[in-house]
Amino acid sequence: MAIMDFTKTALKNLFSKPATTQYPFKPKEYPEKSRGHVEINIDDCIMCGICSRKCMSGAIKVDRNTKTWSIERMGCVQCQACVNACPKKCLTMAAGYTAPSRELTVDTYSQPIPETKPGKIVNDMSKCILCGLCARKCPQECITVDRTGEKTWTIDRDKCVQCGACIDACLKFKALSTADDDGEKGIVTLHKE
Amino acid sequence: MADVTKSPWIMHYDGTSCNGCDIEVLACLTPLYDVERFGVINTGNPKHADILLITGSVNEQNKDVVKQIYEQMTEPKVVCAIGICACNGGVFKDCYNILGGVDKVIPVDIYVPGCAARPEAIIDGVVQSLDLLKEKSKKLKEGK
Amino acid sequence: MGERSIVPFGPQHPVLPEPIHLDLVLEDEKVVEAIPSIGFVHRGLENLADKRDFNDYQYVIERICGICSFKHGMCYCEAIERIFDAEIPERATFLRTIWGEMSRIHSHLLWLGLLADAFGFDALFMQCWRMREKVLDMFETSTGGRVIFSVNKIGGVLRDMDSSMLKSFVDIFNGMENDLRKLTHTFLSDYTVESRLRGVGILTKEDAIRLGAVGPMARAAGIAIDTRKTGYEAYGKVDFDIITSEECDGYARCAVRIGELFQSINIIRQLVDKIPEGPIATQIKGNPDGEAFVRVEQPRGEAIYYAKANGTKFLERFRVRTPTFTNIESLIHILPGSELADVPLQILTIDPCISCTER
Amino acid sequence: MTSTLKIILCIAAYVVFAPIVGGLTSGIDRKITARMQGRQGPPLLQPFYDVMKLLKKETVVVNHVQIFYLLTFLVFVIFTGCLFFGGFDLLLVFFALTTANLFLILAATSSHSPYANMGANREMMQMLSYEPMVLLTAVGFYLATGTFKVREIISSNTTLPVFLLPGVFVGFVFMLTIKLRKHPFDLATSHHAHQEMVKGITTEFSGEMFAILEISHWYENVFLMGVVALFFINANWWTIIIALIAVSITYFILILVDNTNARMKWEKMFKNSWLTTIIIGALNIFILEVFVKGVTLWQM
Amino acid sequence: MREEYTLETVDIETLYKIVIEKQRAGYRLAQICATAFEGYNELIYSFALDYTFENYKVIVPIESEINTISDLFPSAMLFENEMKELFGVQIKSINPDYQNKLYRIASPTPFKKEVKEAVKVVKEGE
Amino acid sequence: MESLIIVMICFPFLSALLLSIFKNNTARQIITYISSISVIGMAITFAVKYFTSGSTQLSFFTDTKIVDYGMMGIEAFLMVLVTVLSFKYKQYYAALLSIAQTALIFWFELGGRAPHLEISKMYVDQLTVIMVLIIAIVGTLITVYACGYMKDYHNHHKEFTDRRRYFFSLLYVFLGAMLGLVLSNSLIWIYFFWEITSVVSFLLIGYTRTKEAIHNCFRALWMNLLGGCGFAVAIVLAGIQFNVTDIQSLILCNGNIVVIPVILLSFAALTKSAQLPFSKWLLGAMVAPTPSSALLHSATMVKAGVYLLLRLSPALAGTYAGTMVSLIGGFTFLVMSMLAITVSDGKKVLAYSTISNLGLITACAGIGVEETVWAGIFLLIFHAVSKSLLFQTVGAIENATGSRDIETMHGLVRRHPYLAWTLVIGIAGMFLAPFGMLVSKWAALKAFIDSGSIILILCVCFGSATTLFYWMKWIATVLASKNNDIKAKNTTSANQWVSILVHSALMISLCFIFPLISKRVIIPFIHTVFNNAYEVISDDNVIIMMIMIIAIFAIPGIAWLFAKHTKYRKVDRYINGVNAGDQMNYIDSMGEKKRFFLANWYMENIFGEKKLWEPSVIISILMIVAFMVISIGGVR
Ligand code: SF4
Ligand code: SF4
Ligand code: SF4
Ligand code: SF4
Ligand code: SF4
Ligand code: SF4
Ligand code: SF4
Ligand code: SF4
Repeated sequence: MAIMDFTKTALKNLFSKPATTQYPFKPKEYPEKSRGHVEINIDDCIMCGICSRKCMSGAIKVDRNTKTWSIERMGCVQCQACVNACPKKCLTMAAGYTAPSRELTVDTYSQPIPETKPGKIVNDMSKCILCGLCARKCPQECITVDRTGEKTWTIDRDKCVQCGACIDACLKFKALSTADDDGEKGIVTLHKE
Repeated sequence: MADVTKSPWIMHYDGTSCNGCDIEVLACLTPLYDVERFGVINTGNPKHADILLITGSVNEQNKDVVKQIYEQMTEPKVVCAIGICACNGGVFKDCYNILGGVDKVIPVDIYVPGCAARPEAIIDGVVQSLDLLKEKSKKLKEGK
Repeated sequence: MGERSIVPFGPQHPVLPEPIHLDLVLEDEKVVEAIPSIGFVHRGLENLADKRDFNDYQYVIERICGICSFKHGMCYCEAIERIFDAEIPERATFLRTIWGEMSRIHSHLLWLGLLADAFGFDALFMQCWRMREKVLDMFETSTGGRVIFSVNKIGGVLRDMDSSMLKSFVDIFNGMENDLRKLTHTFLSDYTVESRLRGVGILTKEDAIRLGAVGPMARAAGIAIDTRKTGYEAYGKVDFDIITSEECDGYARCAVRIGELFQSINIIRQLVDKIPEGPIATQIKGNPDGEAFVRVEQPRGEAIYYAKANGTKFLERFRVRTPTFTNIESLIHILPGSELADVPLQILTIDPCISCTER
Repeated sequence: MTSTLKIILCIAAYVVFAPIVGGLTSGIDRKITARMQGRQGPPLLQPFYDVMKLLKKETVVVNHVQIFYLLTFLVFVIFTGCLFFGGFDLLLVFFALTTANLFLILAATSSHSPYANMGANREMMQMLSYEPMVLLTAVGFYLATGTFKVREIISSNTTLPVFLLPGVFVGFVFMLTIKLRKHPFDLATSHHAHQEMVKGITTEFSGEMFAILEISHWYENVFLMGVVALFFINANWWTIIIALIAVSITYFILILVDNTNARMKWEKMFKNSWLTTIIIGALNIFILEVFVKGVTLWQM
Repeated sequence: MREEYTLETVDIETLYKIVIEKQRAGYRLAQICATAFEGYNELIYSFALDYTFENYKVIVPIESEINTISDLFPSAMLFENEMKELFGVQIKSINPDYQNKLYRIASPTPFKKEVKEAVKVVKEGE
Repeated sequence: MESLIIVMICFPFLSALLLSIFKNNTARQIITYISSISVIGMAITFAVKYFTSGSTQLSFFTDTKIVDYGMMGIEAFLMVLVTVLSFKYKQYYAALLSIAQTALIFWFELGGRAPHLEISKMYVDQLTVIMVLIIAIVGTLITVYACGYMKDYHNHHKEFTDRRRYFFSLLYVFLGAMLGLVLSNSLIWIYFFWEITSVVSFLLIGYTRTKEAIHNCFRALWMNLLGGCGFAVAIVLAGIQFNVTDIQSLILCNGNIVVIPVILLSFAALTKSAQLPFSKWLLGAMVAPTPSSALLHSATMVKAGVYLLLRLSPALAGTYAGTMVSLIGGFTFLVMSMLAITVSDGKKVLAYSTISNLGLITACAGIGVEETVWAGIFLLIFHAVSKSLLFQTVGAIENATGSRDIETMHGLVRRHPYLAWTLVIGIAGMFLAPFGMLVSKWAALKAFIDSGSIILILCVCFGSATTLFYWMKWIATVLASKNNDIKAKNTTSANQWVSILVHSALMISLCFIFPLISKRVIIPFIHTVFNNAYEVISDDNVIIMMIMIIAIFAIPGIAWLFAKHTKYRKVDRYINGVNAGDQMNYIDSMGEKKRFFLANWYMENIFGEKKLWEPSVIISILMIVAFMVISIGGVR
């Protein structure tokens, strides 16, 4: 048992510099991986909307028609899920938080609306070996590859967002590529000879 | 001469927060951030407080609590929603027992984002509230 | 002797870090009866399992609570991995364990601070939280977040810590140990502090079992139970003893947690020594099907997770039984007979986490 | 007539300067406290900012009687201080303080609010704890200097009272932790938040009313420091300097105590303070009576 | 390394016996949880002693009422109140019974099966 | 003068006779009013005559053979009455005590052992006048109050038989006896009246004839009779050994010589004033209807004990007897004020406080120097008025609200504002600076310091603190203001109000005129007794007190005006945000509306009767025994 056991510490504190930071008079320095806010390199974004779907708190809105990508700053929980999911890696998590404000801040980024219509993914079945890599990489899960049975490669045109992940996945075989959108809809199945 | 901005007393209510923001609010009082530098005192009593810091969203059971303590605060008063939950419900906004952000129940003046809101952000929020307090107290005087 | 006071206590109360309400019946200031009410934090997030892909649900789960955020995320992943019957890389288990123990340190420091605050020792509170900031800084360097880390994923972890970072952490902890010792000495031997803790809120061993107490609450009642001993993640590979106390009171609960503080630092040192190289995550494909229980030791005690999947992306049921949930019964038991001044203290000695209790 | 003038001057000085001194002391207190906790702390003039703000804020009440009791409290506190600095009877001063305190308690209980009421109950408990020692302090001064009159105590030619009354002094300082609302005995209201009582006795006061309360505490604190000074003053002019130093040291010790102790429970407070009163205070007086005054044991 | 545990399906009468047995043997109640299915709830009672962890599953039709075990295991109180309020499991004489006001949610919870179905219909309709 | 005294003593007995004859309520009331006015009138005339007569001491009745025999007859009757009742209720020891003392006195007087001295049987000085005024004014006002009260009482308590005739005549018998007691000088006369008061008190406590009442009244009887025995022995010893039969001569003897009779008389006084270890009877006496509690058990009869002690105080000063009395008094003061904290029954608090204050007076008398006697007399005056006021108010409150428990008085100020404020005046009179009680306490403390009695100083310091506590909590409870309480109908009858209001007025005016009383009455008294004038409170203190008194009425008044005109927003009280929104209730754990309740502190664990009673009784018995042994042994 001790009486006023804390005295030493208290006196030491009294006569040494306080631990207090000088924020906001001096800016805060963040560690490099600090998760502060989401940044977008809007030029690379293909408006696939994956980030929007991954976002647990529904902070991201992607409008493919107007080519706008917007984030509700007061709704983003900095989970980084969108960043991890973005097929184009155009999202990054940067240090530093969004400034508090009197309104619910929404940041909107947009791209010029291109004249050309977006293309569609086509498969040169002669090159395809039905490895299934594209299917696995497809964030939309719109590709199915039947390797053992019918030997088909199927794509659901309605679900595909032309993110190009499958093309990247198939770089080795170069079976996939884009073509002009001719309005083809629904499930399209291609057979391997 | 000194006015409201020199001595903003805060009060903190923890709604349905996950503790994250809640603890960051407390952390503001501790040596590293020490908001008492700005004259902030954490009163815990609505009748003494100028700024209400709410963390977490509102649900069925605490909405009355939030309303009551808001009403018991004296003018001029400012409400800061601390953290995403308080701003709009965050990841929980689809839960069956979440009504949404604090602004569903009482008027929110300052939104402080972050999950969890960083102490720096909370300090910024408080600093912003000061301007608002000044505005409000001016209005109050004119209103009188 | 006339009628007794009936006083509402909470949910908005400065001494309560979290909203809980008690109807207190007082005689002078002695509590005769205490009826708790919860639900001020109830969100219903277990039900979100119905609406969120099981992979993304992790982000919801780690927001059950901002104190053991990491542990919640980890356990969730563990549960799903168990349904998949998937092994995760060893390095990932080590990383998870290190972060887990860091969580415990920050949680216990936080608790010590709040405890000091509850018995009105502000300077001590400040000192504890000042110390805790160091742990938070380490978290931010390694995970990018101070409170919510988002580093778990089903199959492993998202971020790695390189050896220089680990070493620097160990150095920081080594430096902290001495300060901690001084700090905790005040908790354990200052006259006024002791007078507030000793003999207050006695929970005997029998009661602890009957009431289903877990964690430090049970250990302070002399029950040597620590779920870490089941050896999940990398706990099987480290060496530690269960810290118990036979005194059964608030002081014992404080002492046990202080012991665990040093124990955790020790465990981290061992882990850093032994951590193997390798990948930090494995791929897990498909949708889960089946059910699984997982138990882990959180700072507040044993947490039980139950996941039931039905082969779709959405879980059929996800259930979290947090330590506080089961410790509340012990709280109700120890409150009557104590003083009003002890009430916040009693509530704190179970280290309640209401947000995880009510989910 | 000059003496009357002097009294009036002293009283006027107290009424005017006490809040300034009290506020400054409180500012210094907060600064030192912050530094002991490793924080930077508020500006020195923070207490004044606080009161200014409170005066500008809206005031809400539970019912209007509160106000009336509180104002009465303020007047009686000032009155107490005036009696003291006017050099009147020490016992009367303490009685006046008790009366003032009653009004504070009434101000709290009249709202019939749980926390204010519990705070008031604790305040009564505190009074029960410190009252014997406070009365004994007056008794001690009487024994040491042969008078209850403050005026005569400071002009007495005996040794400094503190040399005759070391125990009483220690006992009084002990009670000051209660009166100045310092740990470990700040049960009824605390300067620091986070108490089970919320803000205890002050819970239901807001705005101007809270400012008034704060100001009355400043008055009270200055008065109490005056009593501390009384222990170090006699007819020699230089004892005033000693008294000032002694008051500063005492206050610093109180701050240190405030920062190195947990808040104790009422029962402990009660028992400790009564024990202190009996062991230190009464023993001191006993020794004084027996050895200095030569009263025989039998006459006890 | 993963912990071993048991999970058995039993009927409700056996469960009561097990509860008494466990209580005598010094087990603690680890948890109770419910999962809602169409027309019935699946309850799991878990008991633990040292490092053994035993779970018993019972199927309880929505309309049937079961007994509380809060007399034997006081900590069952919260679990049972919760199940009662959120899942609509009918439990007799819980001590104390919060009468569906533990969480005080405004609308019936989506856990309750009738509600769950409705939600699903809405989801499909979207 | 002489005839005035005779009329004054006999008049109440006459009223008693009349009251016992008329059964009709109205008649009773009229008789009561007339008697009251007459007695007060006579007392005031008496006082005026006394002060205008210029002399300070007056003696009367030197030869009173026939009266003496008459008294003996009545004594015998009382003995028979007690014996019969004792046998009826099988409480034989009471009969034994009664027979023993009466026999002793008869043996002494009829056996020719009494010295035949030409002494004045009656004697008047300032103290007598004060006592007469108290008894006449306070006492008869209580009987007026009783008219209204007893009606309500029997309306509320149908279970008790209505014996109001009996009740009122006993009250007047008592008043007569009390007047006789304070006017008498002869020990035998005092003893005679003393016995009447004991028996009347016994009969009044047993008024309701419930089991509890019977039990308590016999306890009161035997304790008082025990004191009576002491009295009788003292008379016999004084007469035989020292040839002294009156009190004035006793005082004039050197205190150390007559210590045995004095100590025995003190012993009797201690029992009558319910000092430890004899306090239990007074607590039990609270079962009696409130007027009798007010009259007998607080304002007057118990004062007989301290009156006797004050009279004896010159003989007590510096003797073992004095030390014993002052220690017992101080101890009783402390213990009883502690016990008063632990009870919530309003009447019981008053009872404890009565004993406690009597203790203080006893202590003052025991020290027996100028200042303490001054303080003692003032305590006596203030206590009589404010306690009587308190008892009556509590009685009225009980009849109005159905309970006299303090805990039911929350917010009384809104329900029964006038009763609440009179209660507050009474309480303030008991402990608050600058009201009289406190001033006297202050003087007592000063006196104790001067006499170097550290134990008493400590008793006062600690006792003041505890006294503060129980009064303060009561005031705070009564003045708590609950927003939704509405003013209730006034059910207190006019005659009750008359008494209560006169008492309040008396209380307040006493605070203003007490310096006058001190200068004109008490100081001269002390001067004659001690041959030494003494200024107890200095002039500038008196000025401050007056300022304070004015302040205590004026400041709240001004503040109230201010408060009334503020336009502050009203909000609900702070209860952690769970207000139910209706200014009173909160939402409890079960989600229902519930009313919060705020009880006061009782601290049974520290000050409880269970803890303190037995040890303090044992200590006090030991003290008494020890001092008796020492003093008896010391003389031999
Ligand atoms: S970081 Fe998380 S919350 Fe924020 S936008 Fe991305 S996915 Fe949504
Ligand atoms: S995921 Fe990437 S590419 Fe797709 S919309 Fe989002 S930011 Fe653009
Ligand atoms: S994935 Fe995209 S590009 Fe490939 S086929 Fe599907 S829609 Fe076309
Ligand atoms: S090159 Fe591409 S398309 Fe061709 S076979 Fe290989 S994988 Fe298939
Ligand atoms: S498209 Fe490419 S990636 Fe897809 S299955 Fe064929 S080969 Fe594999
Ligand atoms: S099919 Fe390819 S482009 Fe389409 S979503 Fe999947 S990965 Fe992206
Ligand atoms: S915003 Fe994030 S950290 Fe804050 S309360 Fe909500 S979930 Fe927790
Ligand atoms: S106790 Fe629960 S809510 Fe609290 S920190 Fe731990 S898991 Fe989170």
